[in-house]
Amino acid sequence: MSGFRLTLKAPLSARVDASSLLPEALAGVSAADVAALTVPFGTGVALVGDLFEITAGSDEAVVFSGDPRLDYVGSGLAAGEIRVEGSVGVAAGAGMSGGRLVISRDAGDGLAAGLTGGRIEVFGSAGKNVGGPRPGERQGMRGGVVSIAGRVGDGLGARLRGGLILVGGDAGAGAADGLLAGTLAVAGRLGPGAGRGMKRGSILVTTAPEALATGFAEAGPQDFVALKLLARRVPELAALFGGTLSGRAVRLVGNRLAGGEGEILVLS
Amino acid sequence: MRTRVTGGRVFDPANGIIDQVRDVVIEDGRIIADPGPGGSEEVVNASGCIVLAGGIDLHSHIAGGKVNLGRLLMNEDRALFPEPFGDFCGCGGGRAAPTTHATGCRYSQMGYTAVFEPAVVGANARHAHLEMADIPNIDTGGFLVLGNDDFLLRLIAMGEGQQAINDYVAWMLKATQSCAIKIVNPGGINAFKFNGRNLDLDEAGPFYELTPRRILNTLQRAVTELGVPHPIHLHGCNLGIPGNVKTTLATMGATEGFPLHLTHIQFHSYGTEGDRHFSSGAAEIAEAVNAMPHISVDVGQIMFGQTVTASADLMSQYRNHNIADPKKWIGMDIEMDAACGVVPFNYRDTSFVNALQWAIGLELFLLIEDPWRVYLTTDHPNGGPFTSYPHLIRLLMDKPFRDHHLRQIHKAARSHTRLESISREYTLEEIAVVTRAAPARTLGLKDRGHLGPGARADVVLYEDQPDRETMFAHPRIVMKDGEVVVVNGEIVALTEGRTYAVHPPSDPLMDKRLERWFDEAVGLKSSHYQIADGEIRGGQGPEIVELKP
Amino acid sequence: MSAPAPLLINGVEIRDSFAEAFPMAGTRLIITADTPRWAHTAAASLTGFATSVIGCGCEAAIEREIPADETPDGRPGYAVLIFAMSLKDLKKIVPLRAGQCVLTSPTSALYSGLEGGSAVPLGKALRYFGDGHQMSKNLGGSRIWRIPVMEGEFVCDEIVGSTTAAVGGGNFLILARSRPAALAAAEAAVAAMGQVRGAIMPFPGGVVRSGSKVGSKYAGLIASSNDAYCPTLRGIAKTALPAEVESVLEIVIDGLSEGEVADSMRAGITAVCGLGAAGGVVAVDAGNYGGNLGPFHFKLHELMAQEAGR
Amino acid sequence: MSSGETTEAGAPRIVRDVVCGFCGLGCDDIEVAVAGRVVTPRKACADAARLLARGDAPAPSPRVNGAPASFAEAASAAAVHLKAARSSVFSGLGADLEGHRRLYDIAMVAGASIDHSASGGLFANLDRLARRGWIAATLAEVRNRCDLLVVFGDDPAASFGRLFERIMPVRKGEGGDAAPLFAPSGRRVVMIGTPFSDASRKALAGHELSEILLPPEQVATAAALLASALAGRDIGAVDVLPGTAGASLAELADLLRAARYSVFTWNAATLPQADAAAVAGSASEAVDLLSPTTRAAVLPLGGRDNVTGAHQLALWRFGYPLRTAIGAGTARHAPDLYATAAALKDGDLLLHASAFRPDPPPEFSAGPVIALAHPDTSFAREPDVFIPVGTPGVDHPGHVFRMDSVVCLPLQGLRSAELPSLAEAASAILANFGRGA
Repeated sequence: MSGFRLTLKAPLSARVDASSLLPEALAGVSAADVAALTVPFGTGVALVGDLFEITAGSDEAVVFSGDPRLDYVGSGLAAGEIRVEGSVGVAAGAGMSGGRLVISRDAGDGLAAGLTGGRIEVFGSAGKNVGGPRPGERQGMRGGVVSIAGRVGDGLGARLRGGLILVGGDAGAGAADGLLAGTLAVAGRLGPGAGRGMKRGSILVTTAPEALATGFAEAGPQDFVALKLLARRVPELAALFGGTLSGRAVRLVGNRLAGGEGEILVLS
Repeated sequence: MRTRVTGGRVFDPANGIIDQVRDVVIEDGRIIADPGPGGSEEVVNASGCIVLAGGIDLHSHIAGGKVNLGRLLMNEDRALFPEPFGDFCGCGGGRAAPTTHATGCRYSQMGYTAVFEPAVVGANARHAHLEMADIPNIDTGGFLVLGNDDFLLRLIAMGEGQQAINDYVAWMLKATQSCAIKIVNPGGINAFKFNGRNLDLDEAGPFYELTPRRILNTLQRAVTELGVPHPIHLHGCNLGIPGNVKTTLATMGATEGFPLHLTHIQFHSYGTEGDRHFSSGAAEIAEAVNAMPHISVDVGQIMFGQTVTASADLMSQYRNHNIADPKKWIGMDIEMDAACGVVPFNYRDTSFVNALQWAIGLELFLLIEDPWRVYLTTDHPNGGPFTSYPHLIRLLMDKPFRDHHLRQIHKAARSHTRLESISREYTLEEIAVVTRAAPARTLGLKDRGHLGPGARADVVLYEDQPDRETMFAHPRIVMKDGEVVVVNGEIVALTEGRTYAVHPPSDPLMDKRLERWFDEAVGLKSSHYQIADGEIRGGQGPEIVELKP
Repeated sequence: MSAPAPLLINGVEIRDSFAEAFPMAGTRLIITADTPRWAHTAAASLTGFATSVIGCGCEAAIEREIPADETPDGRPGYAVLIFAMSLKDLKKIVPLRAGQCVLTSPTSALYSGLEGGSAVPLGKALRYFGDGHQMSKNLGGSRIWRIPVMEGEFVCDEIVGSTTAAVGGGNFLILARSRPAALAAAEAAVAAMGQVRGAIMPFPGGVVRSGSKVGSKYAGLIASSNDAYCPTLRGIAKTALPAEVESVLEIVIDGLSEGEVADSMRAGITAVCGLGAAGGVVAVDAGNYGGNLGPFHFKLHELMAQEAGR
Repeated sequence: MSSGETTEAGAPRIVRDVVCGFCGLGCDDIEVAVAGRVVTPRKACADAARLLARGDAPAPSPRVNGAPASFAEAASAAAVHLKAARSSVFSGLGADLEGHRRLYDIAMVAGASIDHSASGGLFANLDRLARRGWIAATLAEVRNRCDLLVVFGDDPAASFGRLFERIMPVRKGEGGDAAPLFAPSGRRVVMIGTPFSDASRKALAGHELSEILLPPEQVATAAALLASALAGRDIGAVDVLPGTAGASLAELADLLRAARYSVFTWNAATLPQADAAAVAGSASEAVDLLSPTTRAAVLPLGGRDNVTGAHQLALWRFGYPLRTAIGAGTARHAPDLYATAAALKDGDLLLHASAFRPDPPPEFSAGPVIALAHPDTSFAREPDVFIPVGTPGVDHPGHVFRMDSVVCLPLQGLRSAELPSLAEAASAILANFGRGA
């Protein structure tokens, strides 16, 4: 087994950029080699071995004990698996193109920003801007699947261009800002101001959103064959919504202020 | 302290020294006549090396507002090319739009010691100078963009005499601490502000009804009469438009005997032949350049890959913004002076147009016979980042290498270029001319671009290797003003450069006139527009380039 | 060297002949609808007028009915196979038929039934009917299109896979004592062959009476009546029919691969033989062109060797 | 204007053409009277007058832990704290470019994240500018060309007192150099949001003014509708605004198509925070939609306390905007982490730089506070190190960027520099790292 387990020696006193600690980068090196690597720590650097206890893993994965200041975990991941036992900081899985990232508790802001592929599973909650663009980028997440068991903060799926984000709990304000394509599925409540500038794509919810961004129109209820299809083809969606993904939904279309034809499907 | 660089093969074409093994002796930052042995000397062993003067790039967008806009748009490029900072550098990185420190370091790592920002917009000149002051290891200077400024166009349109024009040009050169005049799309940028979308050489522009030809000739006369060493540095009409070869040839013939420098001429050498209505006009252009000794050019070679284009020519950039890659761009109309447009581009060898542009640039390099009138540029970053120069040098020096690359490009483009039939390979002497001696001469920098006594001791030792790309990418030693700043391609010291300017005199009446113009039209005090000597290089002041009598 | 022993199964002579078949490009589509009836209607419409590439541009038929719990959207459905002479033809004919026959049919949806191979456009071509209001979803590994229609939405996969290993023109001839006997044998064969996946019988009800030979005395006609097997032409044309044969029917088979055609032929001939001489079947023969035209030769003796040995 | 010229308590010296670096508009015709330490504004907008005025009080001394200390002691104490910190937060950044350069130098050797107190509006605008871009115009272009100005949000004169006077002068007399040179003297100004203030009506007398009055939270919707109308969509079908606003926007779209050079302006800092980026987006979209047939540009307002300079310098030094952490060989741009409020949650040191105005540092208790700040700053908690610094353009010369990010202006010193400049203070700290300034 070539994986490693990196166990924090103490809670982090400053932010750590863990983007270099990817399974591919650590393949074939010894625990001592890993310990001798440096990572950005605050505005300085620290030896990985000073922050973490490093032991051999039980499989090929890189396993971290989490910390809310452990940033960029799995950022740039292209293959392999990273598991975090605990929470992570910002930008987990940012720019990931493949592989799998599992976080047993919470993720900070910018989870899955610019994701192009792969899977991210968060068993707790996530912060702001899940699946959004990285700074300066035109578009947000473009592919892959992100599932968050708990709630997410504001700005979910801003400029989303593709892929699927599943949220078990509530979503904060301003979801789907400028959403271009792709799918958001929220089992809890959708916060106010969702869908500003939304062009295309779908938001699946089970309860009617309280205050959408101005510019949506209701197209009425419909029996959607596509939902029946997705319920069978996309097991994650079926698991999230269960029986409510029967095909029946009320369709809201928008954002018409942006000439958009995205949809919010309120499942019933 | 005296330093003797000994045992190297010296190429100093400005002084007629070609491939001679001889010593270069340095004292107090300058090269001195060899006093012979004796005294305390530090000896630098140059055996196995080619010894050249420091490289000079006379057209590279390295500082100012549009470069900063480029940086803003190119965060991904910045992240891809990080520049760890240690004891030598500041920090930063990027390739298409590198930070100031990265700019200085990357240039000096290739053996360059002077780089000129060719598009300083008057209103943004102070910013450009602040950036230039922050670029280590290279000397700099700016070319002031005129020819679209409302004050000038008013003067010409109102029929003011040449003297008034000369006074204005002199005033502006000094006010902006620039060392030459650049014209970008004469009258065209201004026309775009009036919603004009095209302006050909003999077409009257909107509002002022002036033709680009008239603007060009007026400013040519001004710089000649003022004695500014570098002739008008012209980015002509119709940049990038298929068929512009006609305009370019007409422009060369329109100079009324005044010298003219045509910049990034590759972008102005396009025909309309073939089923794609895009063809190489390089042969016609080269023939014309060969026949007209008053014309000089720099090529603006394109290199494949990601870059960002930054130009004052908003008319052209607006035309091109739809092919931006990544799809974002910034335009600006600037302060009655000019404009700018910043458009990211990704040149692909799989694109017919890009591939042919690449071939056209090389054709120009190889068909123009006199190396003293052609300067090596990619119009950084417009044709490609300056870090690609060693590759470009090898393309020029190594025919099999060139042919190898020619075979990789778009098939149809290959059949539209005569590149394969051109056997010329640049010699080391010619490289020394196009990257050193010739640009120094046209800029009037008498103590640069050569290794004779009195020259600035910018000396570069390149290990002679068959792979010219490796050779020119990693000099063994680079000395800036006698100080070693690069060893084996790595930065070992940071020095402060200097900034060149020309200060031609102007009639004090022009001060009064411009005070009123700035007060009333611009809404800014002329005194605050003008840049004091003390503002240059953190108080160091400009290095004044001598005027030609 | 002695002549090979005649092969007889249940009194039916299996002639030492072979069916000569051609490579085709083929694919499988799955059509669902709110009810089995409407799923069938769309499938029947899609596969209508698709007996022979000679005149229809393709050959198609329903492959089987699919129970609701096995279809992509959980509604009742049908699988159809469709074959053309080239991939290019297939890519043209599939969206054309899907657009005219499935997009238009109430409650229908259209899905890919075959993965791999060159992609044949479904939604990729049909989406434009949505006039800009169409939506796509790329989930679960494939892209679907939703095209707004008056009744709701037409859902279909973006593409379907294809195979160029498909085989068309597998066949056998039933030589019978009477027309009713020939028809009964053909029906029995079609029923048995319907159980074989990956193969269809594109002619009406799976049966063709107008078996053909290559060419004609009329210029421009590429096929014409198979005079050697026409009972009424005995005496004026060279005949392949013994005196006791009064009627002949043919079954033509297209399959996604050579093996599926063979399986189908075997199932059909076995069923025919099951009726036996007692059922009025005299012999089973096959159509070929001498073996020079099609690369696939389904030799009846080889096909039936196992059956005969039982 | 060297400080040596100042007369001691004699007749006040009148200084004309003073450049103002406070709001970002960069007015350079301010007039003040200077007598000794006393600076009395004579011609300035209310904000500038307040921020330029100086009494006769002597400069306070630096303090370390609340006790007076020498400049060198304070600088050295600051360096000790900086060396010990692992997550320094540089906030405020109200400084001239010289000050910014030295602060960034410290960040490079000591490590720090950088953000400016007025960067909120800047980042709302970058949401459009860095991701998609726009076509902008500088003040003089607007002044001379704009024939139709559309203002989103509040009357900008509240933050930029002389904006309209600067960009929309009415031509006095014919000919000459008087602006506007290329636009009719009666130009059209449309306010979408709150009504024009009386002062603005006065400044804009001679122009055609109109208002589409809406509560602040509907301005972004109106901007989106306007862009929608310019895109050729029937905005009547999306009737989301009260009263006749929708119809007025449709009419405005027609006027914009007919205009020769329209300009869209907004102050991202005063729009509702959630909407500012959307307004910037819609305004830029409007320009994109008009540009194929006519000319148009945006003029984003902002630039308080040289935030534009801090941003420009960060770009050319580090290749990233503000809200970037520098140190250990990398620069990491992460707005989520390094906006001041967020950065302070992880910070173990706060360096507060505010030379233009006595703004107190943000609340922070997780580590030492170093304040390089205006002498009048009142602190809720006494900083560990306080070095009072002069104000650029009052106590010493310097450089600031104007809001349009093109023009960089030289500030001059008005009175005897008893206070160190922020650059000098930062240099003194830097010297403790073995780095010269």
